[in-house]
Amino acid sequence: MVQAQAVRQLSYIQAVNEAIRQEMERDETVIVMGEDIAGGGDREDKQDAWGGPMRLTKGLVGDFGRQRIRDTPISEAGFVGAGVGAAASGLRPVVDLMYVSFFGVCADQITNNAAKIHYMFGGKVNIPLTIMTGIGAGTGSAAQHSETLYSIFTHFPGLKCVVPSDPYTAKGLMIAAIRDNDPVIVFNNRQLMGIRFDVDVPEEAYEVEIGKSNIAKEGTDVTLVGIGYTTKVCLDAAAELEAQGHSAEVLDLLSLSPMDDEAILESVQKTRKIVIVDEDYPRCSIASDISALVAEQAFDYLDAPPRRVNPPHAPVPYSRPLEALWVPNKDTVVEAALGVLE
Amino acid sequence: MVQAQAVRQLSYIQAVNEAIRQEMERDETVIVMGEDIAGGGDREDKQDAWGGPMRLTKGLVGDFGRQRIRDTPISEAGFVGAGVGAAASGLRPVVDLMYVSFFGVCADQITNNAAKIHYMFGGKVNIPLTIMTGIGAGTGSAAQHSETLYSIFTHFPGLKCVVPSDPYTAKGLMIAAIRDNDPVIVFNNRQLMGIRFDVDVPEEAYEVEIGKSNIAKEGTDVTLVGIGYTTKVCLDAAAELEAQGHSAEVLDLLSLSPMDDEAILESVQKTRKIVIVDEDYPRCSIASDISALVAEQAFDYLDAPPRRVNPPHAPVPYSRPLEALWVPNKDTVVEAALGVLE
Amino acid sequence: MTTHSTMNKDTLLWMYSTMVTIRRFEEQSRREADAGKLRGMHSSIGQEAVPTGISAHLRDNDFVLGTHRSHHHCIAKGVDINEMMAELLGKATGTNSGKGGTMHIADINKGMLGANGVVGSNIPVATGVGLSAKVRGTDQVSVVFFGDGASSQGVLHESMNLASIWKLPVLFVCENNRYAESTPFEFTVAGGSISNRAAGYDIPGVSVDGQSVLEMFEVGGEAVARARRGDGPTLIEAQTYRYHGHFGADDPLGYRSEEEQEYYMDRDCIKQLTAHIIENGFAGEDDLQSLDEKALAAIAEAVRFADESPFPDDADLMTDVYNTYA
Amino acid sequence: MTTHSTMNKDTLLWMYSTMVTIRRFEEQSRREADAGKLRGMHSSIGQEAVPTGISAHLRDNDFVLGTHRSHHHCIAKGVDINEMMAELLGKATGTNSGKGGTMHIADINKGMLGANGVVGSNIPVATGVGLSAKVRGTDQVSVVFFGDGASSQGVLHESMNLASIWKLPVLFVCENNRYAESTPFEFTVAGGSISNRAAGYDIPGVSVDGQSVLEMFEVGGEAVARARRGDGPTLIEAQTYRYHGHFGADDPLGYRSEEEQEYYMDRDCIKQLTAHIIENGFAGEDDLQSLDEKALAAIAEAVRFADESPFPDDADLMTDVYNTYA
Ligand SMILES: Cc1ncc(C[n+]2csc(CCOP(=O)(O)OP(=O)(O)O)c2C)c(N)n1
Ligand SMILES: Cc1ncc(C[n+]2csc(CCOP(=O)(O)OP(=O)(O)O)c2C)c(N)n1
Ligand SMILES: [Mg+2]
Ligand SMILES: [Mg+2]
Repeated sequence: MVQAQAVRQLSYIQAVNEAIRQEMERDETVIVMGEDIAGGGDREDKQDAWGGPMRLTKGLVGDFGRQRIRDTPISEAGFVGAGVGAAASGLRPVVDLMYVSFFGVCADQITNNAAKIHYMFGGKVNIPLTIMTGIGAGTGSAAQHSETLYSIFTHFPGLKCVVPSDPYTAKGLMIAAIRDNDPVIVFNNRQLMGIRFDVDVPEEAYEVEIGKSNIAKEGTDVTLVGIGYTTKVCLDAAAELEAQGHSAEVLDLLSLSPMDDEAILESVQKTRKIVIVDEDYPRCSIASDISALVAEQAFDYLDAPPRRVNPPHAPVPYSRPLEALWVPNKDTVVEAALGVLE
Repeated sequence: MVQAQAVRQLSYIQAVNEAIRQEMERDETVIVMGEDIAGGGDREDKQDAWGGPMRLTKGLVGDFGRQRIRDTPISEAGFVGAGVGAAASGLRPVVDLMYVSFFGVCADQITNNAAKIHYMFGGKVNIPLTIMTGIGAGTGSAAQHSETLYSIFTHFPGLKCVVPSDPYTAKGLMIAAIRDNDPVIVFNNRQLMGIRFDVDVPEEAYEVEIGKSNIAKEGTDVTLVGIGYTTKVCLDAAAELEAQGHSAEVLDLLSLSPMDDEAILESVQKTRKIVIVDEDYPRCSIASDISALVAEQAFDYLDAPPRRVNPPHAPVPYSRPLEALWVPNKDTVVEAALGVLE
Repeated sequence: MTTHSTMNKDTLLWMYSTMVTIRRFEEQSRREADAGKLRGMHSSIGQEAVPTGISAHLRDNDFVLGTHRSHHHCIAKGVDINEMMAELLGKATGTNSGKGGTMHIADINKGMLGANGVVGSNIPVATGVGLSAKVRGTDQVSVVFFGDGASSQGVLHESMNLASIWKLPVLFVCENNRYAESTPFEFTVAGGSISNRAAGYDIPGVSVDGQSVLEMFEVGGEAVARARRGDGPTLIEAQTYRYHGHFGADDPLGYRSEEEQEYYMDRDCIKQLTAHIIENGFAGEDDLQSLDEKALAAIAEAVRFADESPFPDDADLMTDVYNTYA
Repeated sequence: MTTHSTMNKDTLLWMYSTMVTIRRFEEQSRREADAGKLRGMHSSIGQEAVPTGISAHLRDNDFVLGTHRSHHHCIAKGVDINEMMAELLGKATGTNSGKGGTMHIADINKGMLGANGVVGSNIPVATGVGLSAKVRGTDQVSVVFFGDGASSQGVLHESMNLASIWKLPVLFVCENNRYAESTPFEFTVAGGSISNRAAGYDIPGVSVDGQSVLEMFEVGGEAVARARRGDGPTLIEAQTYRYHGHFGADDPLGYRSEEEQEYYMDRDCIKQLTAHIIENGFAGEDDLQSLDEKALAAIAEAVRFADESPFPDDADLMTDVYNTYA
């Protein structure tokens, strides 16, 4: 039984919803676009029938109306591109890309326009665009609805990429993203939406700084780097390691681009061992990137090779037992940690 | 003055062209699709007006006709998707994606269909599709026509990614790609198309095995990993290092997915030092991936931290002096190598 | 699968059986989902007539490509329901060896080239299948189903253009079930008609009552014949309706009215075909009753087959990523 | 820039000057390229009338979005040619501080929201600019130019649909110069008409002689007024011609005939406007001559400015990636 300690406990979904609502109240240039973010089309008696596929935008249409809460056709290139144009000309759009796997129909707008305009135009135009998107396996949705893919967006200069790990960071990073003058992608893991967190979410608007990680648990023997859902996996693994007499530090990455290199290096200089737990595909991943960073910049501190825990180099399988093998879990993390600790 | 030693010297462009021609002769299910790969539309007297923007397909329409050499509308999602469908149903299509930066309009077809169908369908359908695409900066084409991006395709399980470094490997990898029963992306660096290589290109069809790298130059003191154009940069750097008394081994990666981990590890176990030279953006790059591989699997052999040489985390600038700073060159590689050698 | 391309008793009973099998399969799948044996699925109940009327004209080596909502496409194309049910349950004996699941069912031997979870994504693939038939010189036909929502994906337009200029044997079949998730199609489709868009690409665009399998049969027959003749693609907009929620959990009354539901359910495709068969004396109620029972028995057998089948081995996680590895 | 929205002498002379300036600018750019000072560019010679006729109706705070071939869009919208030439030469004083170059020229103060090197890519961006005007409650207008080749990008269709259902103040202006690289447009555009596609999206589609700046002016005026009134988008297909090769190096006679070239060059937009001005007595040959000389002098000054400007500092490589760094 979980004993609630938090003064103001919200679900991940409520936290995101509150962030958007507060920014829309504060700044009338904030609008939201996406498929079924309200629902019901223009039928007066059927408004807000959906509220977003993950209910992240539930209730907003009632308060802000159809001018600012815009249900779109299933035209991601069209409306993400529209988000870029709106951002370049006076609005601060939030665009919902339901699942990150759908990036493929609108990648041009994200990578060639959102990411590059500020640079290509010599810094004279800003793209204050927020894209929020659902990531993560574990829900039986198979290969095309379970990817994580934050690594490929981190690859592109000009984009900022953040991955909240709980309701507190979900609210604070969403607000920071909306206020940021650069394009920011917020990756929301769907498994986190079903978990009850005992964390306090302040009612007033606040920002979690983009570019900063957070030590979710202090420790001395090994650094576990978690990202979004895997931060929870790391915390569970740390508890188990603790029981086995090992003190694990859990670094919650939060921001992939820019990345908090200093915090990672600092933690590793203390613990001298690192396990990076990443739900994205292994090749050219953020896990590889962090491993390379540590290998290059903390080489002399390392007592063991840096270790990556990723899913295998395979698409996400549908069948439940196979999918369970695919996603990194507490046991695989404990095993990897024990591997570097021995 | 270059003294030609090669018995049969072809340009990079001629080598690719010959590969396609020979495969089309051998196998009538091979077709080619892309924009202006022939040119001239259906005007009888204007056939082959273009031959591809890089002239890779010049002359083919005359020999194989418009049924098999298909100029497409500018609809990359449409015709890359058509390549997937054709591959699933009895053809062996070669699709030309002119510049890799245009991936963003057709990424869905590549990452959700080409990459995943074989797995999602339980291995019962093959996608023998070849995509060839132009990469690389250095031509004054600015941010949207100069990217490399092989890292993000390497990220996706189900895709194979190869990067030729000269006319010999260009022909052999292209043939191997066309014959492969999996989707293969061939990344052709545009700077390589303007260089004269003193390598022998056999007239008969041959394959360069996908998944294998090549030691382009043996050495003992440091391993330089090159990819496509940067293999040339590494060879130039190795010559300069040699002059300074350092023996550099140059490993020409050739295949990013699958990657020849063994060869990399073997070379590093010998030289105990590694510099990876990659023209893709630095974050979550193939350079990071190789660095992480080496850090994890050859940790005890390393005498110095693995070192990555990438462009900076910035889009490709237009202005000539800035672009020259952006692309890795001999001097930056020599400097990095001296850094790990000291 | 035998082709049923003339409208006789055989064809009518094949269509009846097919539609009933689809409906019973979907009802059972829903029960399996409710029991937690699969985690959601998009039900095709209400839309049975659309693929049935078209697939009557198709051969095993013609191709069908589907959507996230494709159980009816698969069954109409002759995919084995035992293997389909096993796939829904993630079993090794499934059509896709358990790796694909409800949104990706495929059986190339039956010409079912796959459901696809990305809206619109199969449209260009189908165009390529048509291209393949043309280049290989066969008279195979490629049929792609997609929803009203999918009509807003640019790739539909790219593909209609491509199929038109290359005269490919492709049927673009829009199942306009009036909603994309909770959004009514008039809210997102400018002009309110999908078939009207065909004119801009110089191909025939037909709107047809998708609740009438007889009309679907007729329109499908013409389009398939046109494609086989080498005269190029057709866009068909079938006016249909999904009876259940989008995915299962949602209550459609949140975004649509009871009257609207009743209107469509009154014109239910199975009901209409039943009346036609009985009234015209093609068969009696008993005959249909026995077809119903056969369908139910087949579904029960499919569940038994699926339940008794094993899950994939752990090692299967890493097979089928590629044909060949390094 | 002053708006020239009634057709009087001022407007005619502004259009004349603008078109001549574009042509001289492009001729000079070509010389700069031949001298190796830039590495290629897409010349807009022949297409001057299209943006000129439309931009006459635009204010500084209206927006234009262009393509890889956009020098004429920029000049017609009032972008400073000194800064443009400096940008072509990669200088720090360029419109984009040297970072963008020929395919990305932008000047937000003049409402030029950028050329774009990816075919079709600016179309949805322009739709978003129209959305922004609407949500902010201004009467600004958004104009996007694209080629005949770009009409095959799905995003055009997505954007026409979106602009139609949301009634956005957007002009979709297709410069049909009859070729995409070496491919004649009839070879890839099913039905042979781009403006015909508008009907499927319930928006007006107009085909206009793009060699006649007077016709462009008229059609542009109607579409701009319609957008400002809040009545939604228009698709304009301007029939035009590029005189030079696609990029510079290519010889257009490889894919088109001399007769065809002559046909269009005979109907040259500057020639036609000159005749109109003289015949109707709006100005004399001397007046036009002096405008020509002014244009040439301005171009010479632009080259001088660009040549004397410095390249960016090395440190500029890493600025402007973001507004804020961690
Ligand atoms: C590219 C893409 N965008 C969004 C989705 C999420 N999605 C799945 S089904 C659906 C609605 C589809 O509507 P429609 O095409 O009418 O098909 P229907 O569900 O009515 O059969 C949406 C938005 C998706 N799968 N792919
Ligand atoms: C998405 C994309 N595909 C291909 C290209 C390469 N490309 C550049 S210009 C061009 C032709 C464009 O033709 P059109 O739209 O008619 O414009 P025009 O050059 O005639 O002005 C092509 C294929 C590109 N830049 N972007
Ligand atoms: Mg629908
Ligand atoms: Mg053109």
